[in-house]
Amino acid sequence: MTARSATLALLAFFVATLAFFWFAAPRFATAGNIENLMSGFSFVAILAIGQAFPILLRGIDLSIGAIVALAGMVAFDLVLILHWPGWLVIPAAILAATLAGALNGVLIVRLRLQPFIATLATLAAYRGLVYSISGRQLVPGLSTTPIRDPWITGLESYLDIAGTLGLSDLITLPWVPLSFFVMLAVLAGFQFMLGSTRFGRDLYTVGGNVEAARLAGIAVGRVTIVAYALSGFCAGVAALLLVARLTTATEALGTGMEMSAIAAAVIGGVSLSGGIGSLYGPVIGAFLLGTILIGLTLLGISQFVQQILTGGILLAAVAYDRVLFLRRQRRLTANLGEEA
Amino acid sequence: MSEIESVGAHRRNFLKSLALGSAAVGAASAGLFTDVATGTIGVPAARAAGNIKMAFIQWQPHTVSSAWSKGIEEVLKTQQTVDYRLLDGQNKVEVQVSLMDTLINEGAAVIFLQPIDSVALAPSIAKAKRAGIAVLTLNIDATEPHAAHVEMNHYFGAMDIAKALGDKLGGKGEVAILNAPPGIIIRDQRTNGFVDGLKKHHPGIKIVADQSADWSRKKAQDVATTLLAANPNLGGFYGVNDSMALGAVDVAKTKGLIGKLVIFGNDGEKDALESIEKGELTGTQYTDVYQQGRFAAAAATVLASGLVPATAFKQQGKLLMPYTIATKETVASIQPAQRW
Amino acid sequence: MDTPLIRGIGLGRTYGALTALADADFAVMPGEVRGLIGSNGAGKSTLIKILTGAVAPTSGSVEVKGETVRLGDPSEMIRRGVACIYQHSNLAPAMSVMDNIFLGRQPTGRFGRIDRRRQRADAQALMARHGITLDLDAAVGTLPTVKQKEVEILKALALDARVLLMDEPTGWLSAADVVRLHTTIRGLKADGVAIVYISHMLDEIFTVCDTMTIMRDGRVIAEAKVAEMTRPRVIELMVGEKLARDSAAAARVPRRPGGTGEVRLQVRDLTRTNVFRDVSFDLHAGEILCITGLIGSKRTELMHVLFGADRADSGTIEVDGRPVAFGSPREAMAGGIGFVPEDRHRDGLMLGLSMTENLVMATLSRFCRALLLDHRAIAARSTRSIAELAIQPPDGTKAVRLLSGGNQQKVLVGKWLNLGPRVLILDEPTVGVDVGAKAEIYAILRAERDKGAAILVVSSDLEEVMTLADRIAVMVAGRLVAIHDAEAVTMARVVDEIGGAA
Amino acid sequence: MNASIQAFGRRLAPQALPLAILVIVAAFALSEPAFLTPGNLVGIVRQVAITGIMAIAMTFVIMTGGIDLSVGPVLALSGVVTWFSLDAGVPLPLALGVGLALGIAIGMVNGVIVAFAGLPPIIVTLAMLSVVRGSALILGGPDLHSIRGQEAYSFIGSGSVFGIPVSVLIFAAVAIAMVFVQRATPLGLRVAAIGENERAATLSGHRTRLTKLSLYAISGLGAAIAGIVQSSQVHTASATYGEFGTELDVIAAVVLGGTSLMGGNGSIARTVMGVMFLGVMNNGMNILNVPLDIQLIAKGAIIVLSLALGELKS
Repeated sequence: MTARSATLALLAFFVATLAFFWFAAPRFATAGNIENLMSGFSFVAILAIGQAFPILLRGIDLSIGAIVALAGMVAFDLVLILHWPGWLVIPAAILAATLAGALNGVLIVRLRLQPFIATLATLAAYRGLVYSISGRQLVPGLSTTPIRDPWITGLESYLDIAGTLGLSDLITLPWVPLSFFVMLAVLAGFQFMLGSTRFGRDLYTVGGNVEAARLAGIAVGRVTIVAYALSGFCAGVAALLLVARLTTATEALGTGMEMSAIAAAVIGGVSLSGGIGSLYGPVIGAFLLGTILIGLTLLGISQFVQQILTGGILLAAVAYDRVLFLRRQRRLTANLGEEA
Repeated sequence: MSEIESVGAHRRNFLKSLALGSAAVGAASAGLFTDVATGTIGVPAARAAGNIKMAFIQWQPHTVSSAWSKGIEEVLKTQQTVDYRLLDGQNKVEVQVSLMDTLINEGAAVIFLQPIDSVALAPSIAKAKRAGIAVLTLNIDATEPHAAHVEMNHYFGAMDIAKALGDKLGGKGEVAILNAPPGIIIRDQRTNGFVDGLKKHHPGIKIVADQSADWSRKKAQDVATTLLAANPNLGGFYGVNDSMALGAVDVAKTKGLIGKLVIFGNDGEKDALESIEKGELTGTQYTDVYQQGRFAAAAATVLASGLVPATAFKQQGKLLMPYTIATKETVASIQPAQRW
Repeated sequence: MDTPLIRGIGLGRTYGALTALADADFAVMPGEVRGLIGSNGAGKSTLIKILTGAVAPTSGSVEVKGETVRLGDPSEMIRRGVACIYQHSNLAPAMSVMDNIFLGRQPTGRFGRIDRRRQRADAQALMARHGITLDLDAAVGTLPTVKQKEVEILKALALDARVLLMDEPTGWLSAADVVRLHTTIRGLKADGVAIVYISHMLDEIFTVCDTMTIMRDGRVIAEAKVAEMTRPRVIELMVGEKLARDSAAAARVPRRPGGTGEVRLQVRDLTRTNVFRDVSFDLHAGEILCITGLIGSKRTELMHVLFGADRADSGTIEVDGRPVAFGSPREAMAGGIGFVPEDRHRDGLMLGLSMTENLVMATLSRFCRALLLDHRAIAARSTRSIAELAIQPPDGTKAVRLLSGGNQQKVLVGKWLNLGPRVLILDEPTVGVDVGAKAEIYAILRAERDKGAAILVVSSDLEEVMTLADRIAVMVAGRLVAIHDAEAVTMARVVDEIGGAA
Repeated sequence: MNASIQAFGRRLAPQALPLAILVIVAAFALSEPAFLTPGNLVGIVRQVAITGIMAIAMTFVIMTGGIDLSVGPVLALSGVVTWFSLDAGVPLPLALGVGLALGIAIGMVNGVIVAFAGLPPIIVTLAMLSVVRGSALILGGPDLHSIRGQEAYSFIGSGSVFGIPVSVLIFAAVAIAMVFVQRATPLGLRVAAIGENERAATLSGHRTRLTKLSLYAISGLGAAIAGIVQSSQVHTASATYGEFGTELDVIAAVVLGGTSLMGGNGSIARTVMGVMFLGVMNNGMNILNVPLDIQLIAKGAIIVLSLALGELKS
């Protein structure tokens, strides 16, 4: 199983990176830093999980940044203008994001648009929608009003593991942010779906060989729409975590996040040629990027240099993917020989 | 209602900040810092071991933040014991929040922050305060009380610009705003200030267009050209930053409308001042950003001494930078060393 | 009489101007194994695709167990128990064998969770029943092609299909595997499954089928019980009386084995590890050498090496007596080799470009003057080619996509003739080409031969081989087993050699 | 009946883009007479010149199924490098040469990785976007570098000849040159061949990888030209120019011009139309003072609609 060994290789690389900064970067090996890593990149990991679905189908979703802003602004408006209770706002914002994602899927399936261009168009349109529903513009006073709804702010809370276990006198453990648990739940749920349900298998089939999927009676269009809806759903979840962290939403929220998510997914071994990859990879990819960014900052390396290194890592990841592919090809020819 | 309150609060804070600021500046000139700053009173043990760390989290790479940083560095350079660096928020709130986390973990003594949003960075500021870190905000205030706020007020500045612009136009005519997309609070404050300013001082002036030019001089050229075609009677432009105003100047130059069009910018960067001297740009809101940085740094050194614990700030001291509306008449008073 | 399990009535399908299938009636009874035969382009695959729902017909209807079904919907046909093993792989390469066997219909338990244990048990039972052994956890993409074919077979069998369509199922299988497959078929037949068996191997048809349907030019020509047919009669029906006459006439065309006697291409002990071994032959100026064999006998791979698209591991190639080692098609072309690939849509033509552009695609540098294209020279060349090859319509600006298969093929051949190669290689030059165009392409090739060209043709179409070749080489599993003078060998002998029976 | 409508539609489909441009031009002209003034029309071309140059240069890349996301930072970097050269007293032609050569060099790096290592262009150029931006910022810092006393350089962006802005002339020159390359040189045919069928092109003896490499170099060159024009137009050079989103505008223009992102047939002339289409949209909405939110929604909807109509024909 090459996909699994690739994930393990990535994990090993992640651990090595972690180990490097652990010893090289001052104050990297602290509970507080690990806490920062978890709270600062859990939402990126969730976005990367979401992005994995379109990429598994050889597609891409450029609109997730705008969907993050859209879901964030929906939550903002519902709480601060309409005074909805948080328990109602959370599903409503996620629903809005899911619908936005589903619309991407519909454009791709029904109008047969290429995913890149369809989501490029909705990237503009959803951002426009954010501006037009922005509570900050409608009621200027709200731009300095934080969201105080306990349901929402509760999303930004931390679990003191050491304290809970009564070990706080002996050992300092990082407090684990709720967002990290949410990310784990999203990962577990979707990985179960992808790895263990019929829908997951169908998704891999459509990504691996559309024609085979069609001939096997799989509703390719429906699978595609659901995949983009899931991408939207993840953007919605990420948006709520961000809103909780920021206690507000801004119109520019999420700008450029699609690129981070795509990078994390690709580094995580989700192949752009479709049908290959698991959700563990994107999560590791997101935290790998996070580790590197935080580690380099702690090492005092300029952020301009960090940008160059991030690009280099992305290149290395696709190059590695390519090497794996070539090795598979070679093994295949070798196999053919044995049979002949 | 709330506006009046905030103005009231403003006044009180102003007095407090004057005291704080002059103390800092006075101390700086007396060369007292080294002694105070190296003292360990109130400084957490972790910090005392090495140099004191200070960092500035900017909004995005920009002339203003660059000049601040230079001003800050100028003062801090005189202290052998301070490590200072500039971090880039990449125009993303979540990046700023993550950088805040990293700096808190790193045990910085002072964080200079140019928040993208007043609310979004508030939780981070609260967290920094809990960690005993003094946060100084630059230009954009935060809703969470913190150590100090040094600003050139955008809202009142834009009101003054509106007044000056209206005066030049003789209280009547049509103007257009070269705006930026929503998402950073400066944009809202300046726009609102300008609109309210016209209402208050020159109700006869009509805003015929408010179009986004993305903070960019190039886009501003395009938009200004278009707006002039649509509104031949247009008397003036307000550019929400100097770059956009200079874009309008470029257009006025090619169309031979210099002297006829009243064009105001905002920020006061050196290119804008030069343009005013040449009689092209009508005016801009100028403040000595270097000085602003120096004040901030001076205040920071006091705060870092630990004499005033960061948690003590129920309400931040505000240091209002004096600003001028620089026009042809006043621009000469701005010395070369004050230009950035 | 029983109702047929599956029945097509008046089925037709056109692609633009091309009629792939016209007014075809077709029925299979329970427990019947029906052979479907016809030369390439006879409409068999189109018929099969309609029956599986992969393609919607432009006319006609399909009934399963007497009920009319919705057309063009694969899931509808699967639900009704119609399964197919396609000629081309329809598997998801990155997924496991087990998942591929149950593609789209994995057994599920609670929360929609796939019941892995049941799936594994089912797969193992299936393998045991049909005597196939596979590693269920291996990713299909890592398996050799033969094993992939077995996965396809299991995938179809796993459907518990009442109707099983097999499009050339043995193309990749060894003789032993074929026997095993036939045993499986007999077992299914005993269970009352209706089977449609497409094959070029008349041997197989006569071995395993009860009845046969013969197609030609998109029409059903004849239906008969296998017991009542003879091979010569089948061949005559397949190729049509006219072509039978033509080929008889062709048979009278003087063959020129050995051509002018001048050796153009000399191949000695050419080996590509794990692909083909110790291939040696000579190709002379002024002759057509046909290499025939089963699909998968590595003929195409051999041609790729000759054309520099792949490398040989050992052995020598000489052109005009000079040893060559081509690193790329570009070098091979410079060395005087032209290559008309097998799949003209995938490897040969730029369908969206014009006929003229395609015709000069291999010789662009000749039409450059001072770094610019000489459009006048190009147009002149194109006009001449179109006239020489009688391409219809004779309009060079037309996109190749809009031409019929035969004319597309002529454009492709013309593109390579424009190179004026010392050696012209053609891989399956008449696949998907109608009878008329076929004859024209043969005439073109013969004319080139007579002008002294050395022509190497790879073909699975025995009629073609017997009609066209001056000499015939037979390739079996990566080895060249025999070379004959065309006049001195019978079709039966060649068929035997192809099957590896010799 | 139905068939005749279909036939009509098919005949009309290739003209859909020019027709759509005519329709929106008419709509804007009717609602705002100022739209049709010569000044405004020239203004539109001047506004799209920078995006247009990049779109034209990227069309070939997209025709081969590739993409170049790195154009934004290349634009910034070439401006900064040219500025530094001028600032160091290098004569103008040489300074321009340095800027352009840098664009070509970055394009070639993209091209080598994509064509010879076979890595996916979208990720390769995304990585390069990050690398080049970082490099530009290291080199130029966050500051705006004013260009002073360089009349000849300023002329590139702000001058005009016979009343036509030089930037418009450069745009036209690039367009004409590339239309010429596409129609009259073997490269045009080679690009079309790769786009239609890369395997077949290789099997026809084309050096497809070398061709692809050169296309990325052209795209880099286009971005560098755009960078020089822009920095000259705004009298400043900055490492922050060509901000995120620039590349997406460029790609949208190419795709609106009918070039599929999957590769295949495409035309420089149609890319120019795609550029004009977006330019007219932006200009018209500015002129009518349409708020930004509606502008963005309309832009998204129009991209979807026009491409869906294009899809309908096939």
